[in-house]
Amino acid sequence: MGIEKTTPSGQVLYTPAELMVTAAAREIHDGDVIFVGMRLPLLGFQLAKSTHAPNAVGVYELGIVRDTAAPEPILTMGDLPNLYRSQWLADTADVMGLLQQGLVDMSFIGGAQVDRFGNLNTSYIGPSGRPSTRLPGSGGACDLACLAKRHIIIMTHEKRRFVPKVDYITSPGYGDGPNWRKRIGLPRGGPARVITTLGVLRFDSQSREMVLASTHPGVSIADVLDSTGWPLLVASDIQETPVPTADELSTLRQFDPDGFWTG
Amino acid sequence: MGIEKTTPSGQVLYTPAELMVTAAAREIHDGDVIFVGMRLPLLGFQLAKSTHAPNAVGVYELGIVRDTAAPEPILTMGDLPNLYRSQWLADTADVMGLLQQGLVDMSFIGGAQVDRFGNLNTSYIGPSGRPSTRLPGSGGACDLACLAKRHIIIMTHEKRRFVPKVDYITSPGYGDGPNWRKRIGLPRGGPARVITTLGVLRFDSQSREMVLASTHPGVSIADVLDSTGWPLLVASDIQETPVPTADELSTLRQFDPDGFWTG
Amino acid sequence: MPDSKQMTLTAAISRFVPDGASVAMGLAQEILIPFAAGHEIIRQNKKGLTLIGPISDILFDQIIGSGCVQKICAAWIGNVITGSAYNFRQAVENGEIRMEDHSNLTLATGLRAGAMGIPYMPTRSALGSDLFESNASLKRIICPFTGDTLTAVAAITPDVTVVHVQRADIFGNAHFWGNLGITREACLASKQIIITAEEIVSPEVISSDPNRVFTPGFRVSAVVHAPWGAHPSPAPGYYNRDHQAFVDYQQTSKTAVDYACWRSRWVDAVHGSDDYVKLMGKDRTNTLALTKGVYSEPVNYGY
Amino acid sequence: MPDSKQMTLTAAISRFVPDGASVAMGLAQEILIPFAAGHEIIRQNKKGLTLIGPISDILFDQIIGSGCVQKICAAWIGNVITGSAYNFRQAVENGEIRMEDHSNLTLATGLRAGAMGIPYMPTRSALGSDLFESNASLKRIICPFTGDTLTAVAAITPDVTVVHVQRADIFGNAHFWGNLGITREACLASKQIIITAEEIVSPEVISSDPNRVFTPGFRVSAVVHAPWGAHPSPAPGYYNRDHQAFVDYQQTSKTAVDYACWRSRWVDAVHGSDDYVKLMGKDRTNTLALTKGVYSEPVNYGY
Repeated sequence: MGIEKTTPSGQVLYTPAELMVTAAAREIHDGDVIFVGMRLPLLGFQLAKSTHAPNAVGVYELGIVRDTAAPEPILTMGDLPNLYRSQWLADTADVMGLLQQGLVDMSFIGGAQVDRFGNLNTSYIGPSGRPSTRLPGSGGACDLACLAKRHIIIMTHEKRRFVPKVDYITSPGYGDGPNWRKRIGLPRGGPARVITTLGVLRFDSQSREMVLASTHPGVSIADVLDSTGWPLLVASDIQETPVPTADELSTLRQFDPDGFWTG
Repeated sequence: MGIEKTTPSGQVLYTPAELMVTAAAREIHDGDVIFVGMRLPLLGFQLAKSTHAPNAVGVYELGIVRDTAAPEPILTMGDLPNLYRSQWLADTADVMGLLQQGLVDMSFIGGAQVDRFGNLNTSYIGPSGRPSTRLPGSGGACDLACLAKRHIIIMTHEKRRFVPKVDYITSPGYGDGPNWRKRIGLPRGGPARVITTLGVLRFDSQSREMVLASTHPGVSIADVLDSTGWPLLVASDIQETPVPTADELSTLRQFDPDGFWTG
Repeated sequence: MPDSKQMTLTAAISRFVPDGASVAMGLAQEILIPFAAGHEIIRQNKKGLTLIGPISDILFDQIIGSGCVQKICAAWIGNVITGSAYNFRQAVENGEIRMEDHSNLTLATGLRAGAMGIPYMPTRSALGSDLFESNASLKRIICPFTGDTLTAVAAITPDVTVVHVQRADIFGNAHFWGNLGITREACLASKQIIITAEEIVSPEVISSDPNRVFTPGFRVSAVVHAPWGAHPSPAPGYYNRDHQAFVDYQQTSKTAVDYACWRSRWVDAVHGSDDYVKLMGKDRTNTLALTKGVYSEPVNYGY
Repeated sequence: MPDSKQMTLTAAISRFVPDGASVAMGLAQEILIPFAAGHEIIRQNKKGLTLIGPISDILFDQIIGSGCVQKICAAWIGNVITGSAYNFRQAVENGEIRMEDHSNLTLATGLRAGAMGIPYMPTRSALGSDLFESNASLKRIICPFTGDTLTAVAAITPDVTVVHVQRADIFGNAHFWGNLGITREACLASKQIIITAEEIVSPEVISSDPNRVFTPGFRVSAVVHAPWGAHPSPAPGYYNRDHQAFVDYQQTSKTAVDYACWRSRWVDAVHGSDDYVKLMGKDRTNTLALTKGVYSEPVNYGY
């Protein structure tokens, strides 16, 4: 099982991470206000800004708003090129205020465990009082999952990560299904997509359950089902994930020339 | 009735306002953090900084902290010399945070009406729904009266202003007497002095009622009682208010050379 | 490249300050009060406005005098160096405008709640005061952790905030220096933002110092070039406070006739900043000019 | 003239970070992390500390690894470009440290409440999450105005906040530029403040730009000259992020032996910034130097 990423002669066309970043970037619409998270989303925003979404605005939790791509490759959002000629350098509470008000169209978050309703765990495997594994924690992910108009989850697709029920909800998805977010007081939002190493999933508008929408080239539906810890729903119109264009790839590689994130 | 302010030959020694500002300045201890209000307090802080309290720190509600006197006379706290080389230019909420935390040793406020427990009205004469007179309102006065460790009231002493019960409490004093501040939830503070055109009053530590502590030169106790709308308590050790020294007067006049506030 | 947001003051007020709007102004208290924008509101004869601001230092009195206002949400309304403001007093005493009485801290708290996107924020101020009597957006609550009594202040979210600043680019990016008051909170809490500026500068000037930007440019609706647009209040870096104008206003606003005369001269006869500067006269502008300067030490934002 | 607050890093940590203190650090998230101060905490073998910060980017892991910590109040603890941090993981998994799990917004909200002097502040975040399970300073409440369910976050008031900045004077006045994170809130909320600075400058440099001051100098307890004091995190205006150092740390902190080796070389063997710079080596400092500069456009604070 694997993503087809080489030509018959063995030349690399794109890496799995490049496919994922490209899929994420395409979710950004021109003019969107995007809350940009750590790691792959940094690249997704740079890519979208430089291709189809030149008027997107990037908001970073450490207190940065940018309306241009950073002038040099960055590995973290605090790298100095990401501060250079930014639109605004401010308090975390200020940019979180934009988010909490409902001014952020979309955000990206990663996760260690996800369940069928898109609830994410990046805190504890096992009970929080005496966990078998302690993960780094929320960072801004809980806030983004609670308060953005929609959010996109980016994850490695493995059975131990795609579980029927997460051990700890760090970042709420749709909870236990329909109306849960409203019932517990969340003002808006919810996960819109899960972009994984195997495919792209969306959420059923009624049941709020995860649905496989596309598989990456070379990945079968059975591969995905085998890597998911519950009987995964499959869309009747399931497609193949569109591959990155040459233009997208060359742009992306300018932002990660050493392949730190996408190698 | 009046304050003795001329020599037998008619030369002005000091004005009533100069006596009041000097009395106010002397309440500032070296090293105090003072929340400086509009008008006379502006001068009181400048005077104290330049005489006995060189390490006092001034906090201004519009978002200024100064540890030096302004280099030129100022009429309002937003005059540009008051911003020049200040210690901090910030948000109102930031400096109000210092106040609310309990880091402000003293503040000064003015008033149109005061009652025997030091409650101040600067909002409405008559019912607030249909007042006979609308006054400017609280500004920061309510906050200073609620949240400074102690505050000092500066007022014209007239019977219509010193009333048994104020029509509207803009800035709480001791309410209806002992324990009232604690009962309604105020974390600290209360009025320490009332500096008027006729004398200086303090508050009894038990009953919290206003007590005449000193009369200005040339003012009799009877003058003060006649100008107060309730039977005013008089301290057994009542004194004469100390007059400004020549040094205080010459310093003060540098800060108000045209006598705008003190003429 | 985004579209320019620069427009005339007339267009900005016409488009973003509809009748009935809630308008936050004068947020840095005594500095950079947007008088030019306020006068345009008067000229356009807006109706039913709610004015929001900490202390208005005669601007609110001027707008009230022209019958544009139905409600005031403020801590202090008057003339800082002279005291009461007559149009305001009369309008309240005659029951023509409604009051929502704040202190500076309760107003800052309400706008900060709006800026943070939460429906209220607590404060320890106002307890024991009668502000609760003339302001329904204050309620007594109990702290869920300490059991302390607190004042809850409902979030304030203005329809539009008008800010006068020193310099802006045509895309809505701007620098503000001096005491901030509640400028940042009001802009963040507001649906629309109008910036009037002493100077319009290139985007590179603003982006050379993103820490001096007070609100993100993408949320700004209009940028207006308005030199002397804060007069008679002071503009750090540009001109001092014109104390005499505040003293004069007190004298020329005591009656309806006095006010009409003031308005006719200083508002109705003015069409644009050239008119206004001519009306001020060279002597006055020279007197207000800065004579002692200190420039900020530069900082490097390189990589 | 007030007294100088300048002292050695050893004196500042010894005097203002007692055993058992709650210490806020790394508040601007990925920039200006006070590594030099953190390493001095390790050298002084402090015990029972509570560390407060949004994301700690290996600093907390280093201090935990030396057994100084009993509790963590944070949103994310790890190595931003590599993931998990081993000392932290093991300490939690072994029950050696207690957690108070925040999100970035709940932490910012708690510190902002502390800065404002109120016992809590509400947020719309965290509802539906299990943060409530591992953080007793979060409670569900109902808005007294709207009836909405909200999260109340108890105020956080650190015993001491440690901030690394670009430049400070000896009296505690300092300039900070770059993204602020929750630096301002933590300083305002804190009982003591320790500033470590790339440069000690004359008071006139700082007072030339009071808007760039992030907390009032009168509340600062200690000022320390600590060039390269944020390395390997970036210092705007001074040096870039040393990515390799973060990657290397991940490799050299996987086991207790690895960590001891790292600590011996980078902490115990270092006495002062001269040692540290020598240890870094010329090649590394040259690589991190800024090559492209942009200086802030000056502003005039005259009158």
